[in-house]
Amino acid sequence: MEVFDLVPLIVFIPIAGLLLNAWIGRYLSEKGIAWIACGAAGLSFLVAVALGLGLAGGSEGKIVPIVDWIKLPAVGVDIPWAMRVDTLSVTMMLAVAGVGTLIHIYAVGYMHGDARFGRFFIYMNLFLASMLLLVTGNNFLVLFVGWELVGLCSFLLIGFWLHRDAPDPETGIIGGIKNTNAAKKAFIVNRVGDFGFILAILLIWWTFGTLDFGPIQGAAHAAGHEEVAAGEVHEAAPESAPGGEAVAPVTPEGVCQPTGEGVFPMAEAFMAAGCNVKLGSAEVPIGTLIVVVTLLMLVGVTGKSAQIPLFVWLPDAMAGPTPVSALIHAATMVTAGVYLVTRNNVLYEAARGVNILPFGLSPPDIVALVGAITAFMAGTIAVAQWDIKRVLAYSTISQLGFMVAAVGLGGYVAGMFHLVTHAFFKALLFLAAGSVIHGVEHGAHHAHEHGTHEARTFGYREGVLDPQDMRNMGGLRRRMPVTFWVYVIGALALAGIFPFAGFWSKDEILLDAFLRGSEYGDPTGWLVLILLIGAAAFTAFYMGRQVFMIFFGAPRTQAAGHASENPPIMTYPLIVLAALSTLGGLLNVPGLHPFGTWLEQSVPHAHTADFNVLLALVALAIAGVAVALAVVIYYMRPALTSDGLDRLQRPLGPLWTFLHRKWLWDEAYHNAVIRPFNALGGLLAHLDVRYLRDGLDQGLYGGFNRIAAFLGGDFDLGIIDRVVNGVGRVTQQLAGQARHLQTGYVRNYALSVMLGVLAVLLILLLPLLFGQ
Amino acid sequence: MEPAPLNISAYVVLSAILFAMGALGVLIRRNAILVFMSVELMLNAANLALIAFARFYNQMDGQILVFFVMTVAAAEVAVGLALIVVIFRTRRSINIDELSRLKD
Amino acid sequence: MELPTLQDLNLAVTLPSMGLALWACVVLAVGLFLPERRRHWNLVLSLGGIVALFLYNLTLFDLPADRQSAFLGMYRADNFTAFVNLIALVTAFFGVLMAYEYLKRTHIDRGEYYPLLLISTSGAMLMGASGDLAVLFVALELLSIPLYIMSGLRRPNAASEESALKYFLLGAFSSAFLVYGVALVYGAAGSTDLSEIFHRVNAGLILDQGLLLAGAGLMLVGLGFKVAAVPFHMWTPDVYQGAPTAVTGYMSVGAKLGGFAGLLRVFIVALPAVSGAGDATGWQDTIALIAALTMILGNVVAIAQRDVKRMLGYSSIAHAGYILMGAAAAGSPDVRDFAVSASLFYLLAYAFTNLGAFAVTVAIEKDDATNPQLDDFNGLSKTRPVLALAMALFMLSLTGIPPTAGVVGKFFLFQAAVNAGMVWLALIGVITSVVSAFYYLRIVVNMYLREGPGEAQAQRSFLGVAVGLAAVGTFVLGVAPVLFLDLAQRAVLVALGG
Amino acid sequence: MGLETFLFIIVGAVAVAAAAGMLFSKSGIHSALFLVLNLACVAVFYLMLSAPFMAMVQITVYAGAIMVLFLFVIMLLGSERIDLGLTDRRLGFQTPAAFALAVLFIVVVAAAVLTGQIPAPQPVNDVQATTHGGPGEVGAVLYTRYLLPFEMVAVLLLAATIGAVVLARDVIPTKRSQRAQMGRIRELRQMITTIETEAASAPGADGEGAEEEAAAPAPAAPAGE
Repeated sequence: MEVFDLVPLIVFIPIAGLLLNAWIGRYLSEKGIAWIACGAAGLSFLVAVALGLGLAGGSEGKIVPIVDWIKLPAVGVDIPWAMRVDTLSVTMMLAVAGVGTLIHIYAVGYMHGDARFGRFFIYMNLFLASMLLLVTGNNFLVLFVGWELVGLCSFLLIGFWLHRDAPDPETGIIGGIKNTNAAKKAFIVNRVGDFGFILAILLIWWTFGTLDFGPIQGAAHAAGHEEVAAGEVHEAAPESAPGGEAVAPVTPEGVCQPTGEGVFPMAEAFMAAGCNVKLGSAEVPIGTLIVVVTLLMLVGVTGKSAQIPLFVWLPDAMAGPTPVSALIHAATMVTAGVYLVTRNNVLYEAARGVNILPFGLSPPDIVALVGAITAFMAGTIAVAQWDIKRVLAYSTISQLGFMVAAVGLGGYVAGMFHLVTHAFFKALLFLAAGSVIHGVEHGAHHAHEHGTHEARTFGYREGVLDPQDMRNMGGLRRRMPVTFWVYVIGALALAGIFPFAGFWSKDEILLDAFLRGSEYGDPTGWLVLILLIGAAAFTAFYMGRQVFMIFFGAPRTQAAGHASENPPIMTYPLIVLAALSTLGGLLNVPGLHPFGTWLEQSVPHAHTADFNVLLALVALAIAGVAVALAVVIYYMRPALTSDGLDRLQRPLGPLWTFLHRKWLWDEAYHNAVIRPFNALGGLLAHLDVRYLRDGLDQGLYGGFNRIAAFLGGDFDLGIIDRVVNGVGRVTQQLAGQARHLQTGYVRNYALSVMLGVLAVLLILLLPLLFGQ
Repeated sequence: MEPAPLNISAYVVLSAILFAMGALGVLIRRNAILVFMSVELMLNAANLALIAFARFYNQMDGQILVFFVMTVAAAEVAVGLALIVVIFRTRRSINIDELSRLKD
Repeated sequence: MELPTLQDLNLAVTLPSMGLALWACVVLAVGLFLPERRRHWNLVLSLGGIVALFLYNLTLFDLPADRQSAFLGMYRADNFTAFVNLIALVTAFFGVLMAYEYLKRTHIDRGEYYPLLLISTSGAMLMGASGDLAVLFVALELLSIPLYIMSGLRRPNAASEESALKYFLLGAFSSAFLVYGVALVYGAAGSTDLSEIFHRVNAGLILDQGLLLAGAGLMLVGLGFKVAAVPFHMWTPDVYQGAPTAVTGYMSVGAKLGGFAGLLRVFIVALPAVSGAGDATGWQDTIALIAALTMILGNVVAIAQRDVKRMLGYSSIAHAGYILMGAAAAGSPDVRDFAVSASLFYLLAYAFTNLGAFAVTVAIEKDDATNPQLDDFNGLSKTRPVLALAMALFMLSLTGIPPTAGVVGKFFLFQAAVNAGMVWLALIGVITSVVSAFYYLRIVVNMYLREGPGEAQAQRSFLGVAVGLAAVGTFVLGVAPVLFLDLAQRAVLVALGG
Repeated sequence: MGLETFLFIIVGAVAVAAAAGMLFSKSGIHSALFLVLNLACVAVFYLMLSAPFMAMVQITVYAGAIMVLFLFVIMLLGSERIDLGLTDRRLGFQTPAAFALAVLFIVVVAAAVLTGQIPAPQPVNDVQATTHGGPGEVGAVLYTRYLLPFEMVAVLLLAATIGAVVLARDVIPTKRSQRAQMGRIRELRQMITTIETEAASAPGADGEGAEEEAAAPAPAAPAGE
């Protein structure tokens, strides 16, 4: 038995953990539950380590079949559930299970005393299992199952604190964004993305007749290919050429013909042959089809990895408990999109050569641009936020943009490298932020017990204390030293300061952009490079701002003044993550590039560029300047002006508002979606529909009036919330109108049947009667 | 019998007319019993078509089908009239337009 | 005159459906003499019969060709029949299990309920097995008439009575169209035997193409009414709302199953030649259009519902649309096998899921004759976590989210549509199933993210068993569909020579 | 014009007129009688189409038994004056639409039938004329080839009988529902006694009257709405 046969355990152990907790959890103490959950996470990490060691020995991996999932030999459907062990999936497993384990441990402390402690860990284990299912799947459908399941867990965990919608009556603490709304929004926005992904899967199935990725590629790829070709699988195929060739991928008419090897090898073969794909009665060139597939996949990526234009759910998702933000919405789930593109590198590279889109863009270029623009935009927005977790959320979006841009540029190694280091330092930052919030809440309770009502009135907003608002903090350096230090390390890593992990990975991405521009002469490369350098500068600046605002200066509230350090179970994982964030750069240290070599086994288009000292120095210098600016603005003087404004708020004026209001995305949605609808509603409302009164009653009139009244309301707060809810509401209104047809009268129903009868008869008979 | 029997189409068209009249009755009458009677008219029209085709093919199959349709109609009548009686007891009316509590 | 011998009749293979009808008589006879405190024997006898026939039915897959016909070709005992029987018996099992305590609770504990349900089930099974239009028609009535009665059982509840009369009048109206359609098809083809029709149509021996198409269209109306396809769907929400919940649950699957079994039987076995796949017009485009309308209307209007039973009514309309998509795809000769097995598999998945959802609804329903509303689910995850979890599973399955039965079934149906070249239809399917997330999710949100009393009626063991079994079924079909796919793919309809 | 054609036109006209009479007469009784006339006309067609046995069945079973049942129910309910009561405005377009659809239906089906050029049927020979469609032949086919639907129809009639009994029978209170009812009555009594004791000045006769009223509807409506 090979070590790779252990791979099913990596999914089944967390499932066993959650079943155990679901079953006997209610009889156990918090400690018992915690042991089971963390034990399960830790064990699956050990399995991942074992797999990693097996691969490090030079083997190229294995596909481990689990069960015949969907099999219909008669019609040629065979979708097994098999797990794929190669360097790419093992990288993801190590990151997911490793970071996941640390966050589990941290959560034991963070969730201490929560009424639904057990439930929380059941969800967490479920998430771990689903995410591991996603990364181990050897075909698109299994991947999709995992993809949906992680979305579901995310939904459950965002809404976990549903009772936090209202301020705590005693201390006036509020829980931030409305949890249930945030959960719904995340779910619905993700469905939009999934929709693209489903279509991509259907198209793939249709073209290739299979959903399997194909044999493990890498060093042994060519040999394996021949083996399949000479094997008994395709003996019976009539098109077999005499020369021992495999089934020709193309029929004499130039139509692509699936050979049953797996999607990626077939895609390469088809592209090489330049054949056409039969879609119903039409024939489409394979290149066009791959472009469409990759673009549809990009829709899925923008949903899951929070890119423009579907990023809007992620900031609100911060309503969930902080360990969830760390695990799901920073370190693992949101990187699934990056993984998806990397996994499909063959398709994306194939699409790169097809020039059918305007401006000579190819799908990977679009991926890169989406990523780069997202990175830049989110970086600027983060500068003008008050909520500690919101800053980190936008920072996450920005960093995901870096990764997406990297994979779009073909820098798969750089993207994955940044994915791993980002998992370390972003998990660290979130957990440390959670530690800060916990400390401030604790301080608020403390102040409430000892001082009269001061804690209530001392919050930034009258009467309520938002423990996540950075304006309520300050001076925490002394009260929470461990948290302070790890936060600083995380911030340095994120800002890309030498020698922390972020420096190395970000530098590789910039290098890829640079090379794309200079060597391939691709203008996209230059554009991306400029955007990313800008984003990196903003990153350094807002992290500096955040650190100074939270930890330096004088405490701005009683709560901050009474904050205290958290127990070791929360701080130890932080220390481990801090260590990883410091040393993570060694993974792909220039000169050796161990990570690049490792990934090349499973990612055919992986490559690692050589370290460019000049570029690194430029990037470092820019980051340094940004940090220095932050020092000048937020450290030399108190971080807030005397009337509680940000130091930049007055000088920047409208620009600040622009940034604070997220580049007016809300307003854009308002103008692009809601306003036209509104106008249409008004127009229709003014039409005289009296002649319909008997039939549709006040249907149209009242309905559109109601829509108009709803849409004409106040849009100042949470407009995107309303867009999401609004689209739902509009559908609801439509539904409300449609049901006016349901009058309850038998005769009406019979009339509908009769109408149907005639419609059916006419459709069937008209061509016959008039056709001749 | 006559040397040149009537073309079968005539019977079928007549049955279509009767059928449509039955359907019309279902759509315009408000008395549940009459609605039901109109359904009987529709079945009856279908039977006429069946018998006509059975004559055309000189077969028994069509006639047997008529037999089944009649039996089924009898079963429907038993249930339908029982339902109507029950409704009448509760509501003192069999106007189907008053039976519109169930709607959105 | 030769009399048929027992061997010709081949009674043994008809046992699942005809035996069930006979067993209904036994249950009825016994039930007449049961004192009130022995009423549970109704349940025991019915379940016993269902389980025994279910096991027997498993032996009826892959019969040798000479045993696949019974009653002189009137009854077809192929794998399609066996698979339909399988689904029908599952449905009846849940229908009985779900009803027992509900009937007691609502004081309509009539012994007659059980035989009526069994007879109705046998009707559904016979629709799938029919080899002749006469059998199809009688089986349709056998399925429907007990349902009319069952809907009106809750006397003197005005809603129940109204739903029964509405269902009855419209049902009779639409079956008149079916009869007229049968007459026209008979007139065109000169036979009511399905394979005979097939042969005559293929050989060009029909009287008139127009008659045949008109007949096919009218039969489509009659069957479309049974499966609640737009625009023949309007009875559905009203009847679902008014009928006793246990009956609604049974009806939502039983009637649909019968309708689809009959639809596939007629259109695939007898009339594949006029499907119009390719360029001619035929029933394929018509069914595809109906499927599209059905999916859109069902899913959109369901959003506006507050009454759970009404919502599930519209949801059932929507699901009829999905299955119709399979039926439409089956019009293309080269995807016929795949489409038929996809439709059957979806029906099975839908049976487990929807019956489960209704079982939970029965558990939620209060004793005061008010219908359960969406808000009655608030906070259910606190008070009844297992029940809430099961309901969440059913809702996910109906939405089509892995790992549940629904997603596998939908995948096949979309695939079938795409293979048949109807990409637009598959697109509508995908979009509407995204839309459906709105209303299914609302129940999950209410259960998990809203505070509320969320009471279920006291612990009711039989209902619990039903919910549990349905949940297991939904889950198993989702994660290990292989077990049933094998059966479904063998249940392919072939027009047998005869 | 042959005899058959002549008969067809005459009887057909009567049949259509009878159907129209059924549709538009104000009295339920008249409608039912018109329908009987229509059925009889169709029975004549059956005879012309050499289906004598079915013609007899049509008269005895359909026109005889089933329509009598209809008449009986109409009279039982005293609803021979029909179509009274309110009609919603929203049903205003129903009638014109129904007429249009009915006409369209006739046109479409007639077009389908008439474009097909159905040949005239073979004339029946003398042997067929005496046996075809007779009871013997019907029975022979019914009990051999059509045995299965025949059995099914038997079950169907059983189900319909059960249904008629279940639906039309007065609701017989079960012990359980009786108990619930008794509980409710007891509560009412309790209330009444409390009211009585509280309103000491009032005479007891009122209370007794209320008690009787409360108990009276008990057996008829146990479940309530």
